[in-house]
Amino acid sequence: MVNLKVKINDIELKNPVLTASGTFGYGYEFSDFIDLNRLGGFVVKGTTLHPRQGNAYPRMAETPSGMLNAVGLQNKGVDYFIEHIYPKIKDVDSKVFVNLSGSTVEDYIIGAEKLNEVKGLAGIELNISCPNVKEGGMAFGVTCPGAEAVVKAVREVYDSTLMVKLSPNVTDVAEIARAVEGAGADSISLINTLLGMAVDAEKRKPILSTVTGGLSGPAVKPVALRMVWQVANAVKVPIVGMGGIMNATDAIEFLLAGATAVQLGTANFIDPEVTVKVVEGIEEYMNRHNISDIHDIIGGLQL
Amino acid sequence: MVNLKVKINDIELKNPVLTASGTFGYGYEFSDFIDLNRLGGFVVKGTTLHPRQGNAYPRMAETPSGMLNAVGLQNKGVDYFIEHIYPKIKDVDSKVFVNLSGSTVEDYIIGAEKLNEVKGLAGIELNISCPNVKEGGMAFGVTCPGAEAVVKAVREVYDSTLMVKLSPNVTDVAEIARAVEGAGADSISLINTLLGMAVDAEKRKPILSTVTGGLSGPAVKPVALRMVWQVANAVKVPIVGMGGIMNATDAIEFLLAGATAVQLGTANFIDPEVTVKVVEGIEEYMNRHNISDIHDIIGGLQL
Amino acid sequence: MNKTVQELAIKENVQLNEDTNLLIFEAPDLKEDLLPGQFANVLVKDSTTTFLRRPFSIYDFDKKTGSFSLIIKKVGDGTRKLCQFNAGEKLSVIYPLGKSFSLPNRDEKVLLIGGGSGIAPMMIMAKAIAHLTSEIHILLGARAAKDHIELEKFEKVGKLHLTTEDGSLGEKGFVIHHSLFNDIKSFDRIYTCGPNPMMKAIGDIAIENDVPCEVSLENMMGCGFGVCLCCVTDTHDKGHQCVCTDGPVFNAKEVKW
Amino acid sequence: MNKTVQELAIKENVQLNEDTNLLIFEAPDLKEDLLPGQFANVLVKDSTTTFLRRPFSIYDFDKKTGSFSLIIKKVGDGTRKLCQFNAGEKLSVIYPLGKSFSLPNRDEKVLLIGGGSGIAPMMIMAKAIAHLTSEIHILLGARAAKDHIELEKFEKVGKLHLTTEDGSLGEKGFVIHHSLFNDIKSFDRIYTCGPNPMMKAIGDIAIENDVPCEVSLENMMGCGFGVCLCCVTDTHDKGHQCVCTDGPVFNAKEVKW
Ligand SMILES: Cc1cc2nc3c(=O)[nH]c(=O)nc-3n(C[C@H](O)[C@H](O)[C@H](O)COP(=O)(O)OP(=O)(O)OC[C@H]3O[C@@H](n4cnc5c(N)ncnc54)[C@H](O)[C@@H]3O)c2cc1C
Ligand SMILES: Cc1cc2nc3c(=O)[nH]c(=O)nc-3n(C[C@H](O)[C@H](O)[C@H](O)COP(=O)(O)OP(=O)(O)OC[C@H]3O[C@@H](n4cnc5c(N)ncnc54)[C@H](O)[C@@H]3O)c2cc1C
Ligand SMILES: Cc1cc2nc3c(=O)[nH]c(=O)nc-3n(C[C@H](O)[C@H](O)[C@H](O)COP(=O)(O)O)c2cc1C
Ligand SMILES: Cc1cc2nc3c(=O)[nH]c(=O)nc-3n(C[C@H](O)[C@H](O)[C@H](O)COP(=O)(O)O)c2cc1C
Ligand code: FES
Ligand code: FES
Repeated sequence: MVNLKVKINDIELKNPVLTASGTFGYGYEFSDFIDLNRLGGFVVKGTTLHPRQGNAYPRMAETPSGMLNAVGLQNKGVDYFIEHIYPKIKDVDSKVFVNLSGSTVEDYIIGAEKLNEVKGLAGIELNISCPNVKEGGMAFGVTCPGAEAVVKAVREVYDSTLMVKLSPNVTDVAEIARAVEGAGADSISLINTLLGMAVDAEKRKPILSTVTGGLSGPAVKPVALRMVWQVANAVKVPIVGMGGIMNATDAIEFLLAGATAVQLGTANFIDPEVTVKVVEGIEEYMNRHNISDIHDIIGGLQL
Repeated sequence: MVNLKVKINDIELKNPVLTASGTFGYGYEFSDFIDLNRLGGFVVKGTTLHPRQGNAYPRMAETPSGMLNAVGLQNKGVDYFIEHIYPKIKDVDSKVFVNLSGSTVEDYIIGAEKLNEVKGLAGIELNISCPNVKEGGMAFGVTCPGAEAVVKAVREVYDSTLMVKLSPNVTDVAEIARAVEGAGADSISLINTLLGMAVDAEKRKPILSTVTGGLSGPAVKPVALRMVWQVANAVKVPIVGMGGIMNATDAIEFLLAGATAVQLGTANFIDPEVTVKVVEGIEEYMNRHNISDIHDIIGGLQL
Repeated sequence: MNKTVQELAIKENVQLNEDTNLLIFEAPDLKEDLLPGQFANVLVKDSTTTFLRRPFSIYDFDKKTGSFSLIIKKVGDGTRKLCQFNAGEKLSVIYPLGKSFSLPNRDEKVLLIGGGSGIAPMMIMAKAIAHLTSEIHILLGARAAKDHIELEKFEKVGKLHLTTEDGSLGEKGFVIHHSLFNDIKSFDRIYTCGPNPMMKAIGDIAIENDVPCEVSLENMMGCGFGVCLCCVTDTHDKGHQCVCTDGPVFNAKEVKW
Repeated sequence: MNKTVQELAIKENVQLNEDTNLLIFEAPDLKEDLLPGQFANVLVKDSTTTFLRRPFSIYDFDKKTGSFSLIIKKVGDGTRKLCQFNAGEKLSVIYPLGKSFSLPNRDEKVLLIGGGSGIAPMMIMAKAIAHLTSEIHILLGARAAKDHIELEKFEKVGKLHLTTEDGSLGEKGFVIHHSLFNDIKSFDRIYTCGPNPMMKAIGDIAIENDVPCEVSLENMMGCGFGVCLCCVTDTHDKGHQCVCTDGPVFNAKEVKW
């Protein structure tokens, strides 16, 4: 038996496979497909203080080995989540993180205060990197002072694990990571989507209602791996890597590059059973390579 | 007959299809495959003041719908180019641009001075965005003062068309574009490669000798389109767009987003005849849509 | 029936006309009814250009033989590729997805309108309501005679009416120009699937004439099972609704076109 | 012969053993000789994982029938996919690429050494030099007997010597352990293709014994025709050289392994 357990702050995950926010709903949507208890954890849909309708349709465009989305954080707000959604998932034997987003620092603080009262929640993934909302979102995540300010403020009111999700749309992701770590983040997750665009040449129009949107899927994997590697070399807190992971091999690449755990996003759309397959695939890899502890893979890249 | 002619500064291209530096050698390597006179122009391999050996093998990794390269500007230096290579291509009925790179501003200046003496050269594409060299290269291209300094210095010594090639590895590409325009660029080309990384999970090693490298190919197209669009909205000089263009439809997307011309890079590796096919495909598109002048496509995105 | 993702073998791939194929899948596990309006989300194997799955309405199913079928119109790379697979090859399919049309009351007079590939759900619908009413009218629209497919099968499940834009078969014009619309109030319910402009036009007429009308939308989908929130349609009372899980069937009154 | 990119039909796809196929292409335009050491760069159609072309040495060709063949060993997604195509299907092929082995002088005693898929260029080489010398020795190495392929054909073009790592056929060990190496000075020239460690070992022995030796490298390639500069090998006198255009054949003395 191999050890797949990893820790993010003091939260122990039974394995390093989580799901990425906005691609896994609230988990129960997958219960026809997989046993949710098999997951290391899951990060629910981006949640804001107040309900949001999100952007107009079309919100999606397919791109080579990837997709653009411009959902724009459609959600029913943090209160609704706590009251109506969380009760349905709290008994799953896995760790639940809430992806929290806001337009102002104040929004983030109030949201975090409310989530701080939720028993059993593993933590917050602070989304300072959403490219699909006009105000806030990514704006916080692309400068050190912006990122620092919001993380500090939330840290003051939030007691459990605070994971901060970084934007890849920056010149120097390591610098932002250091700022965020300094501000009190327990963990750093990355990458959110790359800002992209798609055009319909026949109609001579942008495909997305918002013109630009967030790129995800295998296309971004090389960029994501590079950023995970850079951040792993820059900070001490555990890193949760994502961006284009489609199978166990991809997941292992992120672990080798320095991620303590990974998240699967877009892959869930193509194969809703992929998360469990990745858990099994990591186990198979470890057996084949005679590795008994997942920690021997994490950051194990040989230069 | 449709009009495909476009102008970059006072250089007239017979059509908007150029080739991207580092993917088309010096042109003559393609003479078995295509008639070089059919191209709007071509940009030769990145050239530096002194000869460079480039990075160690392996310099390439395949990624989903793309590739990473870490060539590191292997070339024989600007003098060799002028003396031995340029004579072989100067009579092609197409426009030749030299992609000029340097480690210091001084290098760029001397290189540009030498190229200023070359008769018939259409212009320089100033590469301030190469991710594959330790010193200089991308370092200049990711800050406004850095970009401004090198463009200003070269502008002072170079009289023909000065195209400046931007890095996509920045938080705000429009800001850099404005700085570069302000410093005297006649045209802006983008994108260079996105910094990425590939890992061999079985060997637990990076695939590239340099660990990280530059991502190109269809995978980057959404990011490239977005940046072309942002820059087109930020500056007045003509833009040359590239990143993942594989066919005429892709090229038209870039033109619609605001590019006056496009460059084809990685596509040449997969189909060495692709450039001519794209010229023909654009013509076919214009006929089908009853567009007689390419300028009716450029920037013609309907919002 | 729970949704599953399965590798299903193609039992038959029948070319119906130039640009449309019928794909019959072997589904040995099929024990329950598939509902009219439900769809399957199919992975386009070996495609270098199609990354996400492609959704198609259930056209027909057979619990006895364990099979169901889709009608696939070639409109792009994904659909073109799907129409090339041979019998015996396996494709990954997620199904059944989405909600059903609501059923009519006993002996109501029902009008099913299909346009383009939107004819697909009308077959399973006609069969699903056969035990409730015998007054099933099916109106199918197409550009020309050659675009009308599966007519013999439709004739067996309802009273068939046709339009073509060029008048080469049935009445000339769009479906809403069909003479059935002269007495549209005589229908108790309308169900429709097809291009948005068609459905909107039908919905508007239905609302005006107070005939309950359901439309089945074909928005672009990222997942097909309610988690990506990409497929939304805007509605009057409930804001953005997911076409894949809240629909694809909506009351025409709800939809903000 | 000028290089071209062409859609060539597969004439035959023969499975040689568990993991190796022989792909024969129809090349009606083939009017000139393909040279030993040259290769073709093949696009892997319909692969979702293989983006770039894949290079393979010319194994054999026939100007009369207008055809040439490649030996493809399945080592990853691209080669696995290539081995699945059926006769009649067309693949995009760029050829001929790269430089040839240099030819021996008349009546010289020549040793051709192939390991793994590196046996491919030894067939075309043996045939190309048949008119120059009858002293052609071919030494092929593999893991086990079942990995040795095309032996009957090789027997016809030279004196065949074999090794296997497990001793199941020929001498036991790697090719450099073969008894031919006891009297390696008796050879005038050595030509080899195979895994780098094998070629390096052979090159070292050749240099030590003053036997001219050429190696054919199999570096990863981006383009195959000299423009991406990804395939370089480091050399003693000339620095980085492109394996695709300066090679794939190099003098063993030049290569910095
Ligand atoms: C619930 C539902 C039921 C459908 N039923 C049928 C049916 O029975 N028969 C049939 O032929 N078609 C049906 N469609 C439409 C079908 O899904 C699209 O024609 C198909 O996805 C196009 O794929 P493509 O790769 O060939 O085209 P593409 O080249 O990708 O695009 C062509 C057009 O198809 C549409 N499209 C592209 N991707 C999607 C997507 N993921 N989801 C929805 N639409 C998309 C876009 O409007 C696009 O302009 C249905 C769609 C939905 C949502
Ligand atoms: C000049 C030359 C001649 C060759 N001749 C033959 C031959 O006759 N028969 C034969 O079976 N093989 C030959 N090879 C090797 C063959 O090209 C690789 O095995 C093939 O590219 C692997 O592709 P893949 O997708 O199956 O493997 P992948 O999964 O991509 O990788 C498996 C391994 O193959 C190698 N490889 C991957 N991509 C390339 C590439 N673009 N170029 C070179 N190597 C690569 C890498 O070392 C990698 O570790 C030759 C290579 C070269 C450069
Ligand atoms: C449809 C969609 C919606 C998303 N919504 C959110 C979100 O609400 N909050 C967030 O932090 N990230 C969101 N993301 C980003 C993903 O969580 C993830 O960072 C990104 O998709 C990269 O991973 P992947 O390539 O595995 O999908 C969304 C991504 C997609 C595709
Ligand atoms: C192998 C390789 C070498 C390159 N060398 C250079 C270079 O020397 N100078 C430069 O400005 N860009 C260089 N580039 C970047 C391309 O010119 C281009 O900006 C990039 O590849 C994106 O376009 P594409 O997706 O069409 O390839 C290189 C790209 C590749 C793939
Ligand atoms: S398609 Fe993903 S939510 Fe409907
Ligand atoms: S493979 Fe491109 S230069 Fe050799």
